[in-house]
Amino acid sequence: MINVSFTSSFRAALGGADALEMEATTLRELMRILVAKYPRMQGHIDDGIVLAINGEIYRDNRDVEIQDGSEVFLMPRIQGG
Amino acid sequence: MLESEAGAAFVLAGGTDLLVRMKLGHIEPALLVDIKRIPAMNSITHSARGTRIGAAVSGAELGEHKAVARAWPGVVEATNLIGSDQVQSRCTMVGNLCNASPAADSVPAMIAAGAKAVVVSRTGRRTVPVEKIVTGPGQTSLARGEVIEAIVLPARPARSGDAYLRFIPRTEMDIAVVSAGVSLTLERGRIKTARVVLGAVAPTAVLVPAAARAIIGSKLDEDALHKLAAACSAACKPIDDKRGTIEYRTKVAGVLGKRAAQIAFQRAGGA
Amino acid sequence: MAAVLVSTTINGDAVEFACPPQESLLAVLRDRLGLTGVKEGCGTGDCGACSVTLDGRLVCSCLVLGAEVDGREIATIEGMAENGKLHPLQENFIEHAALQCGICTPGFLMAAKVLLDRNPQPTETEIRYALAGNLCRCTGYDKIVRAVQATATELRQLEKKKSRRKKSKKS
Amino acid sequence: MANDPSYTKQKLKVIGSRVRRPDGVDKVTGRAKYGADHNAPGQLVGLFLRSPHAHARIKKISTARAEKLSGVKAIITSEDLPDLTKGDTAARDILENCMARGRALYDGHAVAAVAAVDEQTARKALKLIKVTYELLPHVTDVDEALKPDAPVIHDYLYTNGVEPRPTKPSNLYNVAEFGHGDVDAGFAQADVVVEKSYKTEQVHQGYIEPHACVGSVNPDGTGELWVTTQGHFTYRSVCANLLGMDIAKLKVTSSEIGGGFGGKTHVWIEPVVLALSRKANRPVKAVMSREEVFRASGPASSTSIDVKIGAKKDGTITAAFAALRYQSGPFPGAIPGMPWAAIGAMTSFACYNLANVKTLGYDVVVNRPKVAAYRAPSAPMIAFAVESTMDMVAKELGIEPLDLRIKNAAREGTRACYGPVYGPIGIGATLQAVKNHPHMRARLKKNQGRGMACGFWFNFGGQTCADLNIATDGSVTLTVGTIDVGGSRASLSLIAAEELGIPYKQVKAHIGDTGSLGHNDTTEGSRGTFSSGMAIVFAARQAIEVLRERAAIMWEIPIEDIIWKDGHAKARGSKYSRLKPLSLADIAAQSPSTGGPIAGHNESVPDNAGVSFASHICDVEVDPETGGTRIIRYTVIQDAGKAIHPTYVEGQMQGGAAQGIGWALNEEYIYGDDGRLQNPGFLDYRIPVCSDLPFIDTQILEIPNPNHPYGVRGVGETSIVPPLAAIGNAISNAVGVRMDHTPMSPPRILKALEQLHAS
Repeated sequence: MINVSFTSSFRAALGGADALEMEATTLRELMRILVAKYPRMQGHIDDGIVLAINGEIYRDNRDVEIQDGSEVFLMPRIQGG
Repeated sequence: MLESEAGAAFVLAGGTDLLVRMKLGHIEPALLVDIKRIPAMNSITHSARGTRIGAAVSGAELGEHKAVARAWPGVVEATNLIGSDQVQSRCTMVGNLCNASPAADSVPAMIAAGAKAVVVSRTGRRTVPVEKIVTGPGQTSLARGEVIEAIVLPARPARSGDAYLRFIPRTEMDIAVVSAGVSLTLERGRIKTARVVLGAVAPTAVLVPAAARAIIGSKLDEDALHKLAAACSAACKPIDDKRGTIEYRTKVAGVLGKRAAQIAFQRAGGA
Repeated sequence: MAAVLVSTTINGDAVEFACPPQESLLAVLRDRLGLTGVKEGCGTGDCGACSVTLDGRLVCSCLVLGAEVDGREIATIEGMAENGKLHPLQENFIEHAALQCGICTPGFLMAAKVLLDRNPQPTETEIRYALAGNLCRCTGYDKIVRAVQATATELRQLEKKKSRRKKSKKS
Repeated sequence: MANDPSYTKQKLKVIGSRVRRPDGVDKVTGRAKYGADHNAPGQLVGLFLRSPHAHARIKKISTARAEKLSGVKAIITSEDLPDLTKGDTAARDILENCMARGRALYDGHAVAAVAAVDEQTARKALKLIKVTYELLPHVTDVDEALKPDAPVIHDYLYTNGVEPRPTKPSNLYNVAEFGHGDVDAGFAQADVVVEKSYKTEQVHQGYIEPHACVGSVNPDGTGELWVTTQGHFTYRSVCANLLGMDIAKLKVTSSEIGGGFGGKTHVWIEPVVLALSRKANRPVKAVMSREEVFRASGPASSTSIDVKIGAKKDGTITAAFAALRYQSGPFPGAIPGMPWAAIGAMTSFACYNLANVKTLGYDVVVNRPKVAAYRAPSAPMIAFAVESTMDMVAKELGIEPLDLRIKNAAREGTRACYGPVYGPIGIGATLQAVKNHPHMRARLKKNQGRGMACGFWFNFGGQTCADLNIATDGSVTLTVGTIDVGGSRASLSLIAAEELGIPYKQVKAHIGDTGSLGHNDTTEGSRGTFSSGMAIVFAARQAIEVLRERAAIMWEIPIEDIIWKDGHAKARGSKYSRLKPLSLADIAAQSPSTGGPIAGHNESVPDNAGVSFASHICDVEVDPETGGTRIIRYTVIQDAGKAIHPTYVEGQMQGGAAQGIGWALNEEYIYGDDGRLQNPGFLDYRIPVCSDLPFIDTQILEIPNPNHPYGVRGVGETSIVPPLAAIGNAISNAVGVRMDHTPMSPPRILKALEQLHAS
């Protein structure tokens, strides 16, 4: 089981939730399950999102393995200068 | 040539303002007359009777003339404040004057010094106090076909000093937000004559006789300085623009007037 | 206005060119003579990237007309290294990482050279004011000033050695 | 092992040494070729006609007279640039920003472009183009744009991120919220609550090299673009998409880049130059004037920010709140889901360990140029507000500002204000370093004051692709797709040398054009040395595999018996004692007969560039009669991870600090009531000059990034974040006025002093 939390801005797409418990082994799988359950999340994903596993930020890589008990955090994509 | 050109005709001395205006597309000269190779405009003569600085003499050349720098440290410093070292190699006092910016650095110092411009044309030569040259931003009293050949500084009595200060936000490369030039002569420790001039606080540099009166006869004590600052601030008719506010210019004009007077006083040997 | 024919000396070589009378020396150097080491950052004399010397004096080549340089001597960054050997300033700019992006570097080197030619022992403040006409946005100037200081020290030591050698020859 | 990014704790031999950069000689002799230094045979000169109005309908553009002028070869308006963006709103905005479509949206917005045989002709042609404008009401201030009676710039923009969806369009195009806990409960627990509003004016990256390019499109649909850019691969795809070209048929070469700082991450003139070239069937060169750079490239946002912080008497912060209003020019931010205020909101309280925190980012359109990234984009403004307020809280509590920060500093396990939980981070270490720094104990004179402040930035990895090729003499060529703005060729060469076990001088790094490598993301987010460095590590490891294979062939022994150590293939075991180790050069020399060229490649998406923290200390002297402020002393302390090339890391820290100092004291876009930019030049847009600054002391803390073999973190951006507040705090300590508006220019400081004395 992994604990998935979200940036406040995604709340509306999640029907008000800001944390969920989910089963997934990779970020790709997690996102697939998430969109199946909450189709409005697709809009945020299209705009660009970043995932953090236990605080480590993955901007692009989606094949990262998620260990059981991890916290995954979803937030919007960021850019730098 | 300058007289007969039908289009826009300009005199090119250092070019540090003119070329910028050309680059920005503000002017499109039909005729440019380069005066840098005219010997009379290219030299400095300095004697007990006074100083003559040719119109094409660069700021750097003026700064290197030790005798002039000793006699008129304020005028020379003011001229040396125009731009960077790169600009100093080219810029001239007369160019600074004829560009007719209210913020020109050398102008308040020249006016304080009682400098005169030698104006020549095909028909003759006249000598005009510097404060009569600029009539407004970008405007001069020179007639078509007239050019300034040189600036003349009067003979310097003993116990005299001058100074020029400007405020800029950075330490270099800025146009003065406010400036002040002071020239004075002492007699038995007291100020006998003085001229106080402010820059960037009105359409032209302004001579402030009230500020001079505030310190004449004094040993530049606190009271005199206070009155001088008040007179300076009172003489300001500035504008709000990208470089400063009315409020700021008015206040700082007094501060700079005071500080410039102190330096000039010290240079004159005042205690 | 018709083109002006100009004969001048650039980095020690006689050069002739023709240019419209209103064309800047910067445009002549870069576009007519291929000396693109002279950079344009502003075109209005505010950044110093186009610094060259004209008869030994430091100028912004954007504030000089090509037509003005007839019979004069110009030096640009392209002439600073002599006989394949970098000038000590160039060496020290590399050594002290006085450049990041490098666009302002030619202008700084010209300004620093003029400074050291006139004042072999400048203070930090003198260096900073002498270079104030050159903008750098990458370095915060720290390593540029240090590179100039290091060069000044190096050149003074070199000068000492030379004069010692001269003395020993005399005696 | 091969592509494992984990920190190895290996002892490093060449990394960390201060070698000379490989492009140094080119750059001190004037040989290096920048954007404007390239010419193509038969090239034309391209110039732009720009709107003098902040907001106007373009009723008509007549180009007929200009077209008839001898020497004019092409004129482009939006009619020549059909919209091929197929609903991609970000791409559509880029297209519209490159060339106005029906409306001019800011002073400087391009409305037409000309290609002619020379500059004089092009200039004449611009004057002959007649544009009929109908003026529309405009708004340039972020707060004004939010007022109910403000002119609405786009009738199609509805606020995103609020429920329910608004019924009317407005200039507020996005609201984002971040945080955790319950701030209301937190403020209720506080003994002291400080609230303050701030404004920061718009600033520009101020790179010395203007945008410049040479574009050439052939009738067969192929093309080339030589350009100064931070991301030639991105420029390629954006230009190709906008012009309907195949991406692979456009070759983009990045010139040497004369500074970017985020401003060269987006296209401005390039698609139009290619369109001119296509129309004229000749190469076209265009170089922006400095005035155009200021008016029509991408400065940073101006902002308006409210901050509220509550704390207990012991200094524990119980709640923190910030509302950020950032303008992004006439279009939404570059990344649709992540506009500028939202990024600022995420960074806001990232330095602190907070139980209750909430931030709101309001993104706003105005009639100013389209905002682009500027070094740690959006972070310096909110750091100014938060770190100023922190000092006010400390003052209320009677605690040293440094101690308040130490007490509340984020640490491993802290939930960041933007959401995730931190791994090992360096904010605590930088604050301790401040505490121990001699600068903190140096004596101050009259009218002098000392301030300190903290800053945070994310750092990114991104798509990366690199080649490593070994020549037959054993010298090594690196080809990377990130650009070199500040010595990255040197640091990447050091990494290759370290991994291969060879001297630095044996390696030469090049920046590849888009034809020589796969896609590389733009060089932004402090990613150059981090991500290309990672790709080089993996490429080198791949090359080492090949070198071992070749040694096995040469020795005719199994590859398993060969190890790579200190730049040599060594046979393991006593039975091979007769085999003298083979150097890289030995193996390379035999490569033609052992299987051909030896190379390593890597395509990857390195993530986890490691967040980075900095603390700055600043001493100022304020002239109380003029409000003039001088920086007397400045110290930057930053967690840089492992410094590959310490000199260039210091350079990044010093450069960022200097930009922050300019932002704090003098830099600002000044708009008139007419909506026109009044200071589009280096004379009145006042970046620091050499005589304005002291030496900038640096202290690099090397807290290894666990997700990089050598522990490297991004270093380029964080240093611009703390200076605004450090200087504001120093001014407050010098003369007693709390500045809430940048730049803290002399008129603003003098006014504040007068108000202080009046009260």
